[in-house]
Amino acid sequence: MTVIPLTHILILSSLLFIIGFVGVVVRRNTLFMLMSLEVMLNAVGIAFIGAGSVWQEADGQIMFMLILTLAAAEVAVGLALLIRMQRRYRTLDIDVLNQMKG
Amino acid sequence: MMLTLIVFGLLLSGCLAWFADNKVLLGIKLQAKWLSLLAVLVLSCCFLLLVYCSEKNFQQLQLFARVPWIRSFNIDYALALDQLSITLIILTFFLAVICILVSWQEIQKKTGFYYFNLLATFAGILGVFCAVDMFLFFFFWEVMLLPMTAIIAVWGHEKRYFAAVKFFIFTQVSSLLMLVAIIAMAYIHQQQTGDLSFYYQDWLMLDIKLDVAQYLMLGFFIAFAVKLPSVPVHSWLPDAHTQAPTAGSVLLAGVLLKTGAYGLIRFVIFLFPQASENFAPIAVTLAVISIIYGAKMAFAQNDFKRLVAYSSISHMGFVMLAIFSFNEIAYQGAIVTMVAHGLSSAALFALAGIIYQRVHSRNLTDMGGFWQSAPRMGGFGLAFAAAAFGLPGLANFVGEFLSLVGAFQVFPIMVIFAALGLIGSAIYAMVLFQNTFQGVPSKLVEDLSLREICICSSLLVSLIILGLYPNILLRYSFGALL
Amino acid sequence: MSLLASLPLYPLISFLVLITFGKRLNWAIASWLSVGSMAAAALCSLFLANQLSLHESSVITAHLWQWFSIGSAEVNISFYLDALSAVMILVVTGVGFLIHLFAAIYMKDDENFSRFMAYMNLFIVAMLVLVLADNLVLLYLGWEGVGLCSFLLIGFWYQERNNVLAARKAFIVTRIGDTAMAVGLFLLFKSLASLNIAEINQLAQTTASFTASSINAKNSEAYWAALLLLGGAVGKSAQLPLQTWLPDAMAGPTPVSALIHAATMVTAGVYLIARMNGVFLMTPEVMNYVAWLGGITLLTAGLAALAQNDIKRVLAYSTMSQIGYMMLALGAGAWSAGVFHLMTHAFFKALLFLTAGTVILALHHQQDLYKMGGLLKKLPVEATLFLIGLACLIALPGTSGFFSKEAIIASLWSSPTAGPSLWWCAILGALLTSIYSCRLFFLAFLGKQRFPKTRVISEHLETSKLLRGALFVLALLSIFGGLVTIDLSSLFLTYQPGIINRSNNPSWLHLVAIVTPFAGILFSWFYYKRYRILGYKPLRASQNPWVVFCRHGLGFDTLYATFLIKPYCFIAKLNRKDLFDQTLMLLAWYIGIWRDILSASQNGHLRWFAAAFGLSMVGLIFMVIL
Amino acid sequence: MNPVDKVSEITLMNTEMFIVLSPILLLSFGIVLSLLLIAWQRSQKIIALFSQLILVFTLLLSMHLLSSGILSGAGVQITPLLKVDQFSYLSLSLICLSALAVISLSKQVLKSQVEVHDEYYLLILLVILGAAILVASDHFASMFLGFELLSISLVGLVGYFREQKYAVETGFKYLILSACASSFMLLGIAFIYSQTGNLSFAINSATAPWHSAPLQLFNSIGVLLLFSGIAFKLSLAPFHFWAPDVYQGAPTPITLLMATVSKIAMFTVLMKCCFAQGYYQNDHFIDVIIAVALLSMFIGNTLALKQQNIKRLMAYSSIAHFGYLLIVLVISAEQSIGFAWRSALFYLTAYLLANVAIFSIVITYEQYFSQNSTEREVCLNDWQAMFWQHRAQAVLLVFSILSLAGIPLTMGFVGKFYLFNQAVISQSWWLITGLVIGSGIGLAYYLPIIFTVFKVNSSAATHITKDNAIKAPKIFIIFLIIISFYFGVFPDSLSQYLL
Amino acid sequence: MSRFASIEGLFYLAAIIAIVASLKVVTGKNTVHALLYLVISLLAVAVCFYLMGAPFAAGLEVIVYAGAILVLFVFAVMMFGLGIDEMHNAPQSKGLSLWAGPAFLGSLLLVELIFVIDNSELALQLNNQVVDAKQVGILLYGPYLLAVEISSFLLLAGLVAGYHYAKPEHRGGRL
Repeated sequence: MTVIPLTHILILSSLLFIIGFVGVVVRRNTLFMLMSLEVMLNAVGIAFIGAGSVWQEADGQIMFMLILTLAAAEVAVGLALLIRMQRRYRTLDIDVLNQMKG
Repeated sequence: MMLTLIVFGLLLSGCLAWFADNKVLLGIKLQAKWLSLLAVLVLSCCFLLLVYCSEKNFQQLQLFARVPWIRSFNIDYALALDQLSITLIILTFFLAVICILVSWQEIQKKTGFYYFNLLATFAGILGVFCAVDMFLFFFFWEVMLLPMTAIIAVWGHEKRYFAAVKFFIFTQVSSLLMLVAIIAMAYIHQQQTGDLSFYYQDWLMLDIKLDVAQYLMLGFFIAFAVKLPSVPVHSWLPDAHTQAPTAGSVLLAGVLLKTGAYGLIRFVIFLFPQASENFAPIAVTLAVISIIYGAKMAFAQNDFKRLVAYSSISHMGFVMLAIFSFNEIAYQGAIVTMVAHGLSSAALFALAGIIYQRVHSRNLTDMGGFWQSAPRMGGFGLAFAAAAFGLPGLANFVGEFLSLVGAFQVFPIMVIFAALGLIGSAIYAMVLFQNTFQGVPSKLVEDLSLREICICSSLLVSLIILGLYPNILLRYSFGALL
Repeated sequence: MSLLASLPLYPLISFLVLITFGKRLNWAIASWLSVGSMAAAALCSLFLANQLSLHESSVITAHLWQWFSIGSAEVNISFYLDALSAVMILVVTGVGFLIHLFAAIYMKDDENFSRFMAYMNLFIVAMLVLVLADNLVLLYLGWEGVGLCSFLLIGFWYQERNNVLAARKAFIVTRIGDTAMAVGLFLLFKSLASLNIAEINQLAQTTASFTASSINAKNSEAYWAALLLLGGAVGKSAQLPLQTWLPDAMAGPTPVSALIHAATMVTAGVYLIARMNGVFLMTPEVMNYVAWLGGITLLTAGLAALAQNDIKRVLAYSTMSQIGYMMLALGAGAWSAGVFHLMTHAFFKALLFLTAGTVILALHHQQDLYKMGGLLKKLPVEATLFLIGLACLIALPGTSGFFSKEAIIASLWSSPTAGPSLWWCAILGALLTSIYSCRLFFLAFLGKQRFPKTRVISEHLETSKLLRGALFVLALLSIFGGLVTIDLSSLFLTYQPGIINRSNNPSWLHLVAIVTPFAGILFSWFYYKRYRILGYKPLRASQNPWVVFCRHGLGFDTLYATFLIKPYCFIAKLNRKDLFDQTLMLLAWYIGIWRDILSASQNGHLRWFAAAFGLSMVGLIFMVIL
Repeated sequence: MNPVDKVSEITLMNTEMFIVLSPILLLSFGIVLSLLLIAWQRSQKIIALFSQLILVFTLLLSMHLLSSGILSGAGVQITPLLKVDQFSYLSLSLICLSALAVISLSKQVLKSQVEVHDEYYLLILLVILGAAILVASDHFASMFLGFELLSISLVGLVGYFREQKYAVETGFKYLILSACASSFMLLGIAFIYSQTGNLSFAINSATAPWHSAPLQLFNSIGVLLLFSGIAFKLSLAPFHFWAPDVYQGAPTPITLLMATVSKIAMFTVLMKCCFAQGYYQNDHFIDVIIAVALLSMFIGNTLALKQQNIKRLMAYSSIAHFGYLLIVLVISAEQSIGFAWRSALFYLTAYLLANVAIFSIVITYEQYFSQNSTEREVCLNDWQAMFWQHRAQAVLLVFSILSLAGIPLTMGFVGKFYLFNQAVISQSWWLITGLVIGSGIGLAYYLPIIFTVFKVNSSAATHITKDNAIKAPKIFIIFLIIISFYFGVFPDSLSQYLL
Repeated sequence: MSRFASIEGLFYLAAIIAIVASLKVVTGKNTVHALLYLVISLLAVAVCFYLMGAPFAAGLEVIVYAGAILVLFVFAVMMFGLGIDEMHNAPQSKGLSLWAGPAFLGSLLLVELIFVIDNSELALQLNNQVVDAKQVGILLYGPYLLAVEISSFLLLAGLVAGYHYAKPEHRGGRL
């Protein structure tokens, strides 16, 4: 009997999503970018769970689990890349990585 | 079958010329130029035989081959001939010989590939003139561009890449519009009869609503107007002509532009009679602008070939004027002008090539007084300039006269403006001739060699024959238009 | 092949042989060939003329082949000989023969002699086709052909820039007239559905719609057709306003000036109008214009001739003026008189030019009148011949010019399309003619010798009997040509409303006409007296604006240069890069700009890429919301 | 973790489904086996051979299924997640083909690296598996998983040569941006789900949300977000920014993999999704498609102008090509879906062949450079006078470029012809205009490539003479030439399989 | 009603905590602090999940997300000393100017999304029925069986790719 409307959940999700997205755009530290990506994925999870609850289906939660999987895989690769970057460039500043252009 | 063999025979002999160039066979060193000359001569004989031996009446289109090609679109491989196409094909063969002769000395590098391209272009042009399936037509229409572009881009002059790209883009973009119109026609056919069809004869039966027809007609018209070329989409031509090697210019002016006129007659006028009649005032205005503008621009040029290129624009304006006047006299005029211009501009370009070989310049200011050392060249130059300004007795006059007389019945005011082009043509022809051959002799140039005399005199003789006895042409191209 | 058809063939063969073998032929062969062919043609045309007079229908035709057909109308290569064309072929071949003969000797030393003779022959071919054509298209062929030959011959000495320019000018200016004529042809075909000359003249009378007009007479098709044909005639015959090319055309060798720019080609306009009399008769307005055109031209040309320094230019202006007389006659409906004057003019003007040519040659290409003088003693024969020619020009009684000119003047007063004012014009013109002729003679032949004494008169001219012979024959023709009255009146249709009624003419008219030349001579005798005695300097140095104005052909050249040629060249040069091309290339440039902008956006910054992703989302969502 | 486990759930899937699914099962089985193989013996040759073998079998299997007729009609639904129809397996065959090409091209490239490359082939197989799942998916969940499988494996591949200059940069760019894109896509799916309560593609179109106006907007935004994720993968403008950099930085065979496998799979799934969900009835979506298509045509072609780096140029050209291809999504009625599929598949085939050809030539040049220890990228100028030195190779190149430019005699033209047909049927004049103008601009960079190849006087810094050039497999080249020419002139021989 | 009100209140509270914590993550200077904020955010979201009737998801969020993935982060940061960087080397990010553009862009996107969500008249509301672990399990190992299999491959891909990047530069081995 909760009366939380779906719109509010979606707005919450959008809000978190945008925060994450802005983080990706703004932060030059690659680690923070990865974290912001986590925030984004998490926000999407909220939307899925909310929608799943509305429809009284488990699909939303399953999607959330799949997103979780993705997050895990992505973080694994991301951190590995991060380490390589640290070794190679001695910095995590993403703006160093702009040798290709045009 | 025979026709197919001729079209593809050209292509194959091109390949042969390419691969056999500089190879030794039976102790004879094969040369691409000899091979291709031979091929063109043999195939043109074949073609003439084919036409003369067939019992068909070429007043109407006579089908020579029709086999299914792309079934998923109901596209056929269909070739047909009528008098219009026969006329133009003969012109093509004639100019093919000229082109090969013109390139005899000029092309020294990569000869094999050059002659391959030359013959491939001719094969494409031949295909354009006989295809009656519209997809096939478009196919050939594009295919002839490729080797032509290669000729410009590989053997051209200093700004050849720019010119080649410009040439290709202009034609390609406009012909894509035509492709859209072609496809739309096919679907209209499907709507009306239930089958998709790209077959020209089927389309003639269609009853298209005028408002739709107008757009479709425009699609075709733009493609052909670019090829013709008509102001304001002419600007590829001067560049392409200027940069192309001599044979390329001869080919472009002599035959390639005619495909535009051919398309206007065969497709625009015949498929959309009503729509094109409604469109005629605009087309005629464009034609008149082309005539005057081309003449004016030709006068302003310093570059020999550029001047001739602009004169082509002016001349093809007459063709368009005639085509859109919708009467028989004008049509005859259009056909004669097409052939005549094919010969005369080819002649002038050949002359430009001959001069270029001697002075290594196309700039008129570098020329002058050549008559002193090369009177024969001067004589031919005079004759060809005279053809360009429409001296009676040469073929151009008959064409222009008939075009104008015909058009005058319909658009008197426009013709009066078009007649200004006659004055303009006199001006540029005089500038061309006098700057080259008269004045203080700047350099001594070698007079024409035997081969060059052959080229020039064969062109001149055909110009004179057509000028004094145009019936040779009119008799055969007459029925195609009625 | 009939004799008629073969007439142009002789010079054509000669032309082909000469042009093909060119310099390989020596002088003797080349001149024998060309002059011989001309002789053959002349004999042939004499024979034809004779035959014609015996012929009952008074027309001989020769059909060669069908050229092409315009709709139902056929355009044939066929020749048509009637009295008018007979006169013309006689003049063309006869005078042509004599001039060829003269030229063969005159041009002997030129290295391109055979080419010269070839052109001359080609000219004769074209001229014969012109006069013999049975339809207007064939006539046009000849018409353009003579134009081309004229161009070639003016620019024969092509290494001098002035000659080249003169040739170009001649060609283009006449081309303007030709174009008008071509449009006239279109119009005639549209309204009469025929291009055959005889048929047109017939149909013009009978086709109602041709002359009828919804608004007024000035809008009828006949009016415009006649006007356009007149345009062609004006261009070719160097009448106002297209006369400017003729004086410059004197840059060509003197035989050319004699043959083309005096005797034959320039009179083609007159021939055209006479030929198309059926059309012109339908439009009195145009007849009136023709007359006025002739009248004004003869006065302006006379004035210009007064101020010229170059002997050939004087003659050129005089030619213009004399053709003005012919036009006047045609405009007045006096067709025969016009054609008659055409013939006599051909004789005496050819004589004048050729004689002038010998004089010029004798003085080693000195054409300036002020550098001659006193030649009467040095070159007595030439002076006599020149005097004969001038007498004809002035129309002293008894000479051929007298008969023809009197015939013209007499027809003017009561002609419905001319009238007294034009009569006065003609008289004034006659006065001017006699004045400038006298001035010419005085300056060239009388007075002191003004050229270096040391200069030797060229010798080979003196010895050439053939050359003199040609001149003598021409002189004879000039004197007695007037006696061969030809009656062409049967040939021409007359203007219906007013049959020229000479009885209305005041009785003093004839007297005035006869006296005028003498008045002119007297006037000039006294007017130029001090110059004869004191020398030429004051006149030569005259910077009187009027004199300068006249010397420069009454400013027409300047006018055209300012208002036509310069703007055309300016526009052409301005737009050399092709406006349309530049517009289209602007598109390419624009895309290039876009490329640069977009390429800058590919800056390799990951964060920017992410931001761009967001930005695109914003944009697309915005698009959807809207 | 192994497909064999699924036997216990036999109620969920019957034998027919297993048969139908067999190519994908084979692929996944192959991956597991190759893991075992690596554990058994680390040998590059064996693993390469093995993965090729797997791909060949997958290819043959899917071909067999295609010809067996099981797939005809609506296709076979395998659990709610997957639905296999003939188009899926046609795409899969294309994918396998290009993967085979990638692997055979990789061998040379990998040879120059002194390291064992088991994971390379493993990752490629994973990419192919992801693509296979994409083309078979009938559900947002499977689509998402396929998408991610594809991207994560590709992230591993794009920076594969870790020591190379651009490796980390490329990897990061691809990782972060594709994660971003997938987040957006997921958000879109969440929106769609929250509104329809259905994650399957199949939808009752009568009650589709775009029939009620208030819901339409929200749904459209959901679809738009979903589309943006896919568009990112297809590198459609304005989501194209990553493409040139990643193309440039990735090892060339991987670039080819991205240009072909990933895009073909993504486009297939996009079409499946669009047609199943009936997005062509949604005006908002169509507007977006048209806008994106036009932008891609323009931006892709414009950016490619004057581009010297071949790989970047190919990236830009692929942007434009997928812009053209979007035309097939704009259909007017359900009846034309079949034709749309045919058009798309033909076009993709043409695109695939051209890309394989061009990249294989790029690789031969790269190999040449690395042999001469001048590590650098292939530029347009390096191809000067190629025609006069390596004729077959140059002919192939010219053919491929012409095919991309859509000139007759090549498959690209027929593909373009299909697209024009499609556009005319749906009467989308804007797209036609874009296509025409785009082709026009395209010529301005395609033609210079050809001219460079034909340039007579080579003034390039590198003169690759005949003897020291690497021998590109000549049979391969000639085969490609013949194939592309044959299909270009007789498209029927290909399109009859596309029915 | 009050109970519902409190649940509702709890939800909004948790939401606000999540938002604030996320903001701190994004704006944080210290890497470890930011990570901890991220944990807080995830925990708050887990509360939301629970309140939305998805206890299983809430558990997963805590265990897997906060527990496993975040620990991976912390591990990497600590192990490889990745945290130093931001504090020392990147002072520029303090500047407002750097934030202004992206923040504006983000707010624009947000406004649009909220506008769309608001205007869509989604009359849907959550209900209190809990979708429990059993339901999830049945679905997961029923229709979504293949998804599970595929996600295993996804993890494998992540593993291989991660391994490849992270493994030390190593030469040798048989080709």
